[in-house]
Amino acid sequence: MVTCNNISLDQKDIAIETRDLNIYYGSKHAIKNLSMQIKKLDITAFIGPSGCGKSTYLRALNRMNDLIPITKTTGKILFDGININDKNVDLATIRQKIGMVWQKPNPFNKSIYENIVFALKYYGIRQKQILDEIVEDSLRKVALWDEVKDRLHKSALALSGGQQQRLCIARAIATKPEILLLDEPTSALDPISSGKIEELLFELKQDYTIIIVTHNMQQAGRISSYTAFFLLGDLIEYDETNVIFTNPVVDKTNDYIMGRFG
Amino acid sequence: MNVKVIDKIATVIFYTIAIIITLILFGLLCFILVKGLSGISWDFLTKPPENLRAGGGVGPQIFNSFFLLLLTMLFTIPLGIGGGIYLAEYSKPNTITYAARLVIEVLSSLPSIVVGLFGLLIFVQKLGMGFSLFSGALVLMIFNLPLMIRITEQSLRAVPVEQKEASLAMGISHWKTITSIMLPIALPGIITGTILTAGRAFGEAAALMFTAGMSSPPLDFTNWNPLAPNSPINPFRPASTLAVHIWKINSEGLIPDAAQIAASASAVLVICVLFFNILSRWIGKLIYKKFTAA
Amino acid sequence: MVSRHYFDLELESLHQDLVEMGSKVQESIDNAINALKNQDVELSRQVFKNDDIIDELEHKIERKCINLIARQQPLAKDLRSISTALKIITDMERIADHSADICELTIKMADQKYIKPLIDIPKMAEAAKKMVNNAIHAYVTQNVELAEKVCADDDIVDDYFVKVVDELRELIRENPDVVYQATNFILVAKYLERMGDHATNISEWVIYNVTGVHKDLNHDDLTKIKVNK
Amino acid sequence: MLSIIIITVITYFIASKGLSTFFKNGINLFDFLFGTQWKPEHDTTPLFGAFPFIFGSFSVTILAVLLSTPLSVGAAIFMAEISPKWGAKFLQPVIELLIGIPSVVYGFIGLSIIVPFIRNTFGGMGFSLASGMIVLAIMILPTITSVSYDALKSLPSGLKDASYALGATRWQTIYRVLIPTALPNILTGIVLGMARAFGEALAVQMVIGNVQRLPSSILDSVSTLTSILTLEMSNTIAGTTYNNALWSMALILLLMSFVFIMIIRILGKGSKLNER
Repeated sequence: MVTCNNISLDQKDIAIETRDLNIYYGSKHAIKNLSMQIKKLDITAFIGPSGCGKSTYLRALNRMNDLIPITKTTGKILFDGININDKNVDLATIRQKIGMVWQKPNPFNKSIYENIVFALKYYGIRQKQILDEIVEDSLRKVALWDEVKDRLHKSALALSGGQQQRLCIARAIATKPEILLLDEPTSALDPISSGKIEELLFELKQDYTIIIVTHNMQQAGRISSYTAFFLLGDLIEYDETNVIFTNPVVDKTNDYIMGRFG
Repeated sequence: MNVKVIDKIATVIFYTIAIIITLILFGLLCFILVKGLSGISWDFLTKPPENLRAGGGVGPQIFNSFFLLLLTMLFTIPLGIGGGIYLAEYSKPNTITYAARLVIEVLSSLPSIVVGLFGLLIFVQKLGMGFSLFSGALVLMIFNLPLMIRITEQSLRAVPVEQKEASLAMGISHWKTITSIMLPIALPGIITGTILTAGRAFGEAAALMFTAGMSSPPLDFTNWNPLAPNSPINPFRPASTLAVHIWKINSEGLIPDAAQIAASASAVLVICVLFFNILSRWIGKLIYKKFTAA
Repeated sequence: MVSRHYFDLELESLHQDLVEMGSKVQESIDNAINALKNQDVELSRQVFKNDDIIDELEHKIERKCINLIARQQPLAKDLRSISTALKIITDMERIADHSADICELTIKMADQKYIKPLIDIPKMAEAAKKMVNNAIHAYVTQNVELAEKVCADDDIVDDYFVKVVDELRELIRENPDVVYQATNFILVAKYLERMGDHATNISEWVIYNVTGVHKDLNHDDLTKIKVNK
Repeated sequence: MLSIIIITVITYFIASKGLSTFFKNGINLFDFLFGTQWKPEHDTTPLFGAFPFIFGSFSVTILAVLLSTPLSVGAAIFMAEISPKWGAKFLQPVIELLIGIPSVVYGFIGLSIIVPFIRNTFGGMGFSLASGMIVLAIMILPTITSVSYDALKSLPSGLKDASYALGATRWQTIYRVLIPTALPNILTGIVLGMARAFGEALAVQMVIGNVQRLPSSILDSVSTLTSILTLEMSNTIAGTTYNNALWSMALILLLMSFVFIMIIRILGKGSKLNER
């Protein structure tokens, strides 16, 4: 298997690092011996055809695969000097620091306000003033504040798809995470809303490390600085997005980028 | 024959079938209501039944039906929801879970008379509860538990997985996720299902004949001591429900106006069941609206 | 859907690179002419150095354009902007090359006394430089009128070229000893004339960028060329 | 967990009671299952031939299913394919209401309408196999209809479109494409209906006449396992052979419902295999 991982970062630039990660999904070897470093405060995109393992890997980064009993994960995922993949790790802390946004906007069946403060309250923040501040701050960051400030206590489900997705991002950043994991965050949205989200991510990368899984190769090209191409559980090529999109080293990457994948 | 002609004929046949079924239901409803409503009066609804003479009422039976329903639901709802949560969220895909599912399926398709006979054997005879509301409620619980578990499980499973993941991904515990995020979403389904279950319990007779008994002691509605034998709220007294009463007067036929009383009692029963049905739709819609309203 | 914000930022930086390259090219022409007039070898060498920088700039802009095309899939106006940039950097680079070519001749003739004082060549250089300046300015301001004026000005440079060549022919006929310098000056004139052509090309692309229509305003009417007896 | 215990206890107790007929009271299993004489209270030679009841149960169930299936599958097709608008608006609530009506009410209606109708039209008592069949058919109709409807609804819509696109008429599409594909699930509905019919006690007991012998025509009165249990259980004394024989019948009912579940499981597996 020809593979090429050209990204080697200084320790201070690494947001999260994976070493010899293997993920098994039942009898399927979903991620094979993966080692990669992800740059801090930047956007890294995972691309590849369906079933290549990119989403599985993403979900491993905040242990969401624990929900699927038949998955088994071995190897190390280093974040803030600890191995996330350790059995004894406090999941709540990890997930608080590594937020996630899904393909389909999934606001809770609650008001806009409640959506954002739900986790905060769970973590014991009770003072209304602090909660109000975080709500406003988070909504401003996702450019939603002006659209919803007059109906904070109305149901979040009444928002449009694009607004819902921005709310989900706001909800994820309300707990002040360091990393945001996005699993195809725009594939359920119309082009205009997708554009807004992309632009938003571009702004957010100043404060957060963003890892995005996308089926939409063009999207990866537009917003990411680094791109990793996965195929059948292998990391085929990982490099700066410019390189991946103009001069990939591995033929398979080339074929995929050119849309010649059979 | 031309395929198009066959197609036309088939269509006509399907329409006929649909009309027949609708007519059957309306026939049934009209028959019961027309025949029954004439016999319904305040007296009928409150007076105790007569054994040999005409003019008896079904007051105690109506009370018994509702009281039994209350008792049953008291057992069924917590156990059913608990079981549903366990199966939907905590069970691992292993042999025990598989067996539990199979058993629930079997249990839900047991003939009610078999469940009733079991109740007779265990609660009435072995555990010495005698013919009592309590035995009846336990039997109805066995009868309804599988349905309740299944409804809860299905409602929880119908909660979009994204909702659950969103909550867990923020580090919120599984139990908190279930109670704060998933149950509210599953609630309309659970409530609708519960009311339908209640309707089923309300009309059940075969399982109760041998457990709650086929007769009621004279009740004194002023006696609220739950231990007195003639107190209406004593759960350990025998009690015939509306459905059992209908069966009894029809098969024994000792009273001269049996047919009229049966018709009226049936009407009351059907009205109650219809009421449950409409209530469940209404509540379902209401909750749905409340959750999705802007 | 293009993430405009990011794309606009990239386009802006591309723009700045082009302006930088333009000013370097103008500097090259200026220096080449001054070096020729003053027989300044040092300045000539500086032009060579400048040419290397310009080549590098060209590559940098080229990469930026290719990355933008690969990653942003620009369409319509965006696509025209980027393809225009790709085309005009080639012309600019050629202009800088011609400046370097002139300097090469300057160095070759550095220790010779010129056969005559330079009169028309500096004027022609001035006109060509003006064209290049205007073309770059037209790109920066997206000014179609200015671009059209550049194309019209090409005739002035062409007229100078005919005039200078005729004059140099006359000199050779009078005194064949001057043939070495005279042919060199003819080459200088040709380079300047080519600069004008490249400036015209740039202007044509500017017009294309704004209007979407590519008009060929460069070539002289070839049917009018007559046999010279 | 609780339900496992419940089912085990149910099976254990009913089995122990039911089997004691054969072990304690020394009744031959074969005689019980296939004996046609039921004279439990005969002084000298009591006979415990349960065959008339077993036969009654099976015959009334099968007849009811035969009567009900065309109607209910037809109704399901009507709702799913012919007129979804009317189906959803009208027929579906009707079906749901029919499910909700208690079985004693069905029995009472059978008693007041169907029995007199049969008596007046065909003669005889009116309490007959035919009455039981009609009452049960109406009772299981909503069960079969709703399961079949779900089965038809859950078919991928591409299937139907493909058939229409090939120029098939609606009937051809239904008959050749939709029904065969949904068949395992429709069969599941039918088996569920059968299970319900087989276990139904009161409604049947009220209209079927309860004569303890083999019928010669469908206008004859019969008894079923459930009807005899309903009537006799409270009249017998626990521990007697008579009483134990009744428990044996309850055991048969229990085992039959296991059988129905097995069939449904097998059908379910079949339909999953088809999907692959």
